[in-house]
Amino acid sequence: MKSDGKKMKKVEIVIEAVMLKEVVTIVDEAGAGGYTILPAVTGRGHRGHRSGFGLTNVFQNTMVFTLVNEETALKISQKIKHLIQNYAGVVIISDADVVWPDYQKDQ
Amino acid sequence: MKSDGKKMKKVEIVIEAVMLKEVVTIVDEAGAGGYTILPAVTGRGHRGHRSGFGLTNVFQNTMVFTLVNEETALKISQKIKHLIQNYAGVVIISDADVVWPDYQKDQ
Amino acid sequence: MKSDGKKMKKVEIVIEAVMLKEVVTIVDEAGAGGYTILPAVTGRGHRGHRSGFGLTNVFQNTMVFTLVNEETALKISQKIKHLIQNYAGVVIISDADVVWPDYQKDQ
Amino acid sequence: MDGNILTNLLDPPILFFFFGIFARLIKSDLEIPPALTKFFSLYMLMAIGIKGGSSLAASGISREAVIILVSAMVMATLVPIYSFLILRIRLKNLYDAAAIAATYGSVSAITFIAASSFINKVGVTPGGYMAVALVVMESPAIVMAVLMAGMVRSKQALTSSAQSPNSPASLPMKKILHEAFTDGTHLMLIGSLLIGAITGLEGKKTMEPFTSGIFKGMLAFFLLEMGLSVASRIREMKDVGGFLVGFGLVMPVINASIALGIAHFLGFAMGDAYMFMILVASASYIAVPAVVRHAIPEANPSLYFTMALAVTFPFNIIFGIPLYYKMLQLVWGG
Amino acid sequence: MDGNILTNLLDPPILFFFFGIFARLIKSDLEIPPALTKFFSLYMLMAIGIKGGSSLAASGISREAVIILVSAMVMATLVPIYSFLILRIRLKNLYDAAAIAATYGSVSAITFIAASSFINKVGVTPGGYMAVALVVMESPAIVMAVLMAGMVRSKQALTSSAQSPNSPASLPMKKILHEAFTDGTHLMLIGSLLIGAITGLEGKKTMEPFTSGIFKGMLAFFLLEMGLSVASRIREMKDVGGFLVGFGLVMPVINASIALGIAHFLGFAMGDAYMFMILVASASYIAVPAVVRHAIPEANPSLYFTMALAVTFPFNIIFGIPLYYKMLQLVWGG
Amino acid sequence: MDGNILTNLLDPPILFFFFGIFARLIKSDLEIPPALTKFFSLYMLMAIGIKGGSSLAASGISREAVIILVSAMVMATLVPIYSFLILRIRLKNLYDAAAIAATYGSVSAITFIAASSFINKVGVTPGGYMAVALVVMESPAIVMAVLMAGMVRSKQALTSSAQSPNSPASLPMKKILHEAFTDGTHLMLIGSLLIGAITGLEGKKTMEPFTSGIFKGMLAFFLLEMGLSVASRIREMKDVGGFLVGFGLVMPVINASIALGIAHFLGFAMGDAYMFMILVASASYIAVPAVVRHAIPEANPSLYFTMALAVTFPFNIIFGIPLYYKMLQLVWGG
Ligand SMILES: Nc1ncnc2c1ncn2[C@@H]1O[C@H](COP(=O)(O)O)[C@@H](O)[C@H]1O
Ligand SMILES: Nc1ncnc2c1ncn2[C@@H]1O[C@H](COP(=O)(O)O)[C@@H](O)[C@H]1O
Ligand SMILES: Nc1ncnc2c1ncn2[C@@H]1O[C@H](COP(=O)(O)O)[C@@H](O)[C@H]1O
Ligand code: NA
Ligand code: NA
Ligand code: NA
Repeated sequence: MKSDGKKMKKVEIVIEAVMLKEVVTIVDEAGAGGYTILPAVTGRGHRGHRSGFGLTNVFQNTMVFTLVNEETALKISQKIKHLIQNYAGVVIISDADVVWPDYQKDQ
Repeated sequence: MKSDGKKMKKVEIVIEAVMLKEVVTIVDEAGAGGYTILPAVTGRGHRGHRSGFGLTNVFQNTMVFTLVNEETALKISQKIKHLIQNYAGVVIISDADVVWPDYQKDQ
Repeated sequence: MKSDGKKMKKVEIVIEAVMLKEVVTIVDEAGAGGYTILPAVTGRGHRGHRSGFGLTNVFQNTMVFTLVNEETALKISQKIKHLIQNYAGVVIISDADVVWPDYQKDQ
Repeated sequence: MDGNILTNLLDPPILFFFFGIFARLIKSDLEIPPALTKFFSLYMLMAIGIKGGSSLAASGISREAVIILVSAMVMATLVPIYSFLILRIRLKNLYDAAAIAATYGSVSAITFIAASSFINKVGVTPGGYMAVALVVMESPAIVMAVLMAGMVRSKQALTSSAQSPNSPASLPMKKILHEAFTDGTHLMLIGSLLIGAITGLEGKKTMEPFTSGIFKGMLAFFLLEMGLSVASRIREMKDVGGFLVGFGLVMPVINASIALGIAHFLGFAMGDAYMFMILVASASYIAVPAVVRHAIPEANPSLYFTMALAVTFPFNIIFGIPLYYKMLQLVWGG
Repeated sequence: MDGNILTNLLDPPILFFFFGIFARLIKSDLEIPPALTKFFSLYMLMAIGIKGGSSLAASGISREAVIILVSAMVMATLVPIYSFLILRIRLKNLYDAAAIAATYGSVSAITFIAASSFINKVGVTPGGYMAVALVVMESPAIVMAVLMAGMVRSKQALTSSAQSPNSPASLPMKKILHEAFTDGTHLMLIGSLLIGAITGLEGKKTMEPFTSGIFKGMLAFFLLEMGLSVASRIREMKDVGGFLVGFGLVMPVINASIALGIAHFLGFAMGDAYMFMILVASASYIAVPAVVRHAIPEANPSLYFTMALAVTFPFNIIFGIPLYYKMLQLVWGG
Repeated sequence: MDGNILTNLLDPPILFFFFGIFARLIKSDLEIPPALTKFFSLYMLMAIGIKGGSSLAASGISREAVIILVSAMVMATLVPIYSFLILRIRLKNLYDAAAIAATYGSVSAITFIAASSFINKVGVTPGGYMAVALVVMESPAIVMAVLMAGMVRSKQALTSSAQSPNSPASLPMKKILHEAFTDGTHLMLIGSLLIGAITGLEGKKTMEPFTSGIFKGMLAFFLLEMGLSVASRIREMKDVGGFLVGFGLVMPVINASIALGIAHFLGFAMGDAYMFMILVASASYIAVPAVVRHAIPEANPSLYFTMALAVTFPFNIIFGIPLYYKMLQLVWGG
């Protein structure tokens, strides 16, 4: 594609809401330039139905995605993989052309 | 990519909120291992503006995605295609590397 | 893939909430057949933390995606690129197989 | 106080309705978060239910009440039938006709509230069982509409030589009845009515600062949202078209007149007759569309929802409420 | 009025709890937006806090109150220990045992509210410091459970020859204490108590139309949501299994009995003794699960949350509240 | 009661503000769902509007009121001008100077509420038209700021030899005026004022359990959220820097002093003079940032929003409210 897009990886993480802080820390420490959070998602996986309700956030999911280079994607996905041994979650990695504002590309 | 990601399909479904149950049933019956729901999205398509508001959910959209193998993706998209002849919606299929916790991969 | 999916581009736009109207106008004017809005997302980028809170939407993000052909994707991403010189945001372009209902394909 | 048009309109909640319309028309970004609208509507139903239920407990179900409730169910069955017959004269899509018929056969709780407030100001008190009438009028209209849509569907299957492979599987009636009955708003009203009836006057007193004290304020917020929604729907009005807008304005008056005739013939008390007219004249934009969208997918919700919300509801609030009272006075010779 | 089972049950908010259960069981789509549930729960805590704090300011902290608060903390420490010992008899996953122990050592604010309303109707008034007891009983239970889970973890590390690479890093106790103390709901109660204590009777009066007037209505909505949640959890009941359901039904009675013994031995006033029983008998489904999910990730939240919410809470509301009163009367010879 | 600093601070809602700050500083996860914050803020505006409007209907617009309203508009125009001139001494980004000038020229409804409550306790009653002053002071400040930003923009276009291709198209003034006027919160206040004025004392009475009864409780929740937000913004304080923090602390006092001079010169009544000082001294963190973000995209919202919310608002609540009263007493010789 002839866009000025930069080829990057989009790492999407579904994680239980109580672990959001930890996920953000992992993303930050891996050196990602940013992230976007979709605060309240629900779902089902091998741990059964997780539908966030108002009484507790123990059964609520959150989604985070970050646009990073391949190496960082790998670093993040490995750390999250460790985390989701004990907490509900999944990591999805895909290709993305990212268009940044000018100053961003200069960096 | 040298991640331990498993090559899968991400099937995203935008559907009017009243049909969420039916979509989940289709996904479940196709044998998907799980799904994630983004409860309230709004939008525009050929049926005009659909902005969910509080009085009724008749004009509200929901989004569901499920990570499945190619065959299951095909099965789901065909069933949803049938559904969206009469209800607002669209199906988006893309490639995704999915990182599961260990026990999941053993299955 | 042997689906009846049509090869399209998925253009995802994260933008500060106050500029949602402008983004929708750009998408519409570029000739997109529709779009979907995820109303309230939060995040961090080079402009720092943007966590939407109730007092003001000045620090809230919104996400919009539209399924379009490559040419339209380019048109949209260039206009949004201009917009995000002054407003918080980012554009993500990826490949997508889109399954429409029958009448849509006839068009 | 005499029941002229201003008696009703100069109430803060009603004025917030107009304010909402105005705000949206001038493209203000004013909006009520959907979660709150949900809360306000559940609150309204709780308040009507507890009030109605407790006064029901006080009065018991009289023979009079039974006659009214039966009449209510009969009208909720008849209105969809003759509405459908009228609508099919001009509408090509008969599914739309069936869906619209359902909304007009059913009722609007907010119109009921506004009319109760009006009739109380005028000094007439309807019986507590009118809240029960509100409940029993919802489902029959849906059932009738679904039956009619089913007839349309089988006829079309016969005439079209090649059966369309994409025709929606029609939902079994059992599932539709289940949905109509378990619809959240419908159930909230039934539950609150029962709880009001069980706990009686003491229950009502316990709940009063919540269900009565702050009622007007909550109603003001809800009507503000309704005003915003009505104005949002105004751009759909061109899809609705002249015939249907006309239907949405004339039908309530016809329905109210028929209801008035029945009420007079059966000798209802004046307050009951008024509320009966209101119920028959109002159209549903909350519970019915939610069920009908499922049950009659071939119908366009922009038509039936917009007509009930943006045409008939404002008409009833502004003109219907005082008009039906004038009609009642004429007949009752008040 | 005498404190029989109906005294408690025939209150509109409690009936809305049952209505919520019913609605979910018949698969109604009735639901309360999460944002509102959050509001209702913060509201409840504000109301308890301001009421408790202001009556504390009026009475001061007496020697009696100190004895009760110390007893409360002791029980919040002991209950997790003996609960863990009982649970390990049958549970293979000892982390589950620790997590369940934490919820039963801690308390339920809504059970506290329902019991306060019951005991006031019966004509007995507990002291304002009981709201402080509600506060101080939360953290000790969490600390005990985390200590026990830590012991299980080190033992397993020893026995398993090859250390699992995926074992979660156990959180440092300091971080857990921080989380327990700064948990939003916990803090809201503490903050409101303090504000109630600082502003005293005048503060209470200022806030009264909000914190008392509309209280029953807000409680009704909250209990409606709780009913819906309880019924949603019923399908998890088969995972919970007979032993744990039994634990959830019997343990409250054992806990209440022990609390009764202590209260009698130490000579508590009757109202205080009752609320002490209630606190010890209740289990936490809001604050504790949120902290324990973090601190003991190896435990399955479906077990501990479901037991506290869907077994013990309804048991206490329906049977516990009048039962503990009967027990109290037997001992007090009332 | 004498108007010392504690008169104001020992009110439960104000204490919830401090509690919110504390909760966020110790990193509690306590939070108010955004949908509710939206509700609380619309509620506040409805309550001020109806109260102000109905007392306006009772008193009519006197010659005195007109003088005050004109003074209010003049000050809302002048404050941005001299604020800009002061700010440009040290700020390199003149767009930031313009945006900050707009927030200080405009007003804060919550400061207005807190000050009304204080002045009523002290026994002085301002006129109902002060709520109108609150309305008319919002837009002039925005207009001035946009004009100044436009001047900066044209100057920069001239000086920079190569025009940047990415310079934002400046919005036409008509669009900005539309946005300023139709801003949801602004319009809610205007609408409520009008509805209050139309329905008068009867309307006010109808709405009172909602708009007055539960007012303090709703305010407590809103101030709790404001406390949380203020503390969230404290980490941005280093971006704001010493000069701007100083501006945010000193400017309100200067503005209040000038307002006091004008009020004295024009012979305002004492209560009106006080509220005039408050309006001029307060800065907007809700309506103005929403419009200015659009209209002056080159300015950094972290600066102007943080200063108005996290510096000037707390200063006014803690020190300003009693201080301006002392200043008033000095001049009035009370
Ligand atoms: N196959 C899948 N497709 C989409 N989302 C999934 C899938 N599996 C799991 N999830 C999401 O990840 C969450 C946690 O999964 P689990 O830990 O397997 O229970 C679920 O609640 C879903 O939101
Ligand atoms: N081209 C598109 N891009 C993104 N979302 C779309 C598109 N077309 C439709 N949608 C979404 O699908 C919903 C239903 O579409 P439709 O049935 O075409 O009205 C819309 O309300 C949008 O949320
Ligand atoms: N690397 C990234 N990955 C994901 N989202 C991002 C990234 N960078 C920026 N964003 C999103 O875009 C918004 C605006 O970014 P910015 O203009 O860089 O502050 C942020 O608040 C995030 O929601
Ligand atoms: Na009707
Ligand atoms: Na306990
Ligand atoms: Na000002």
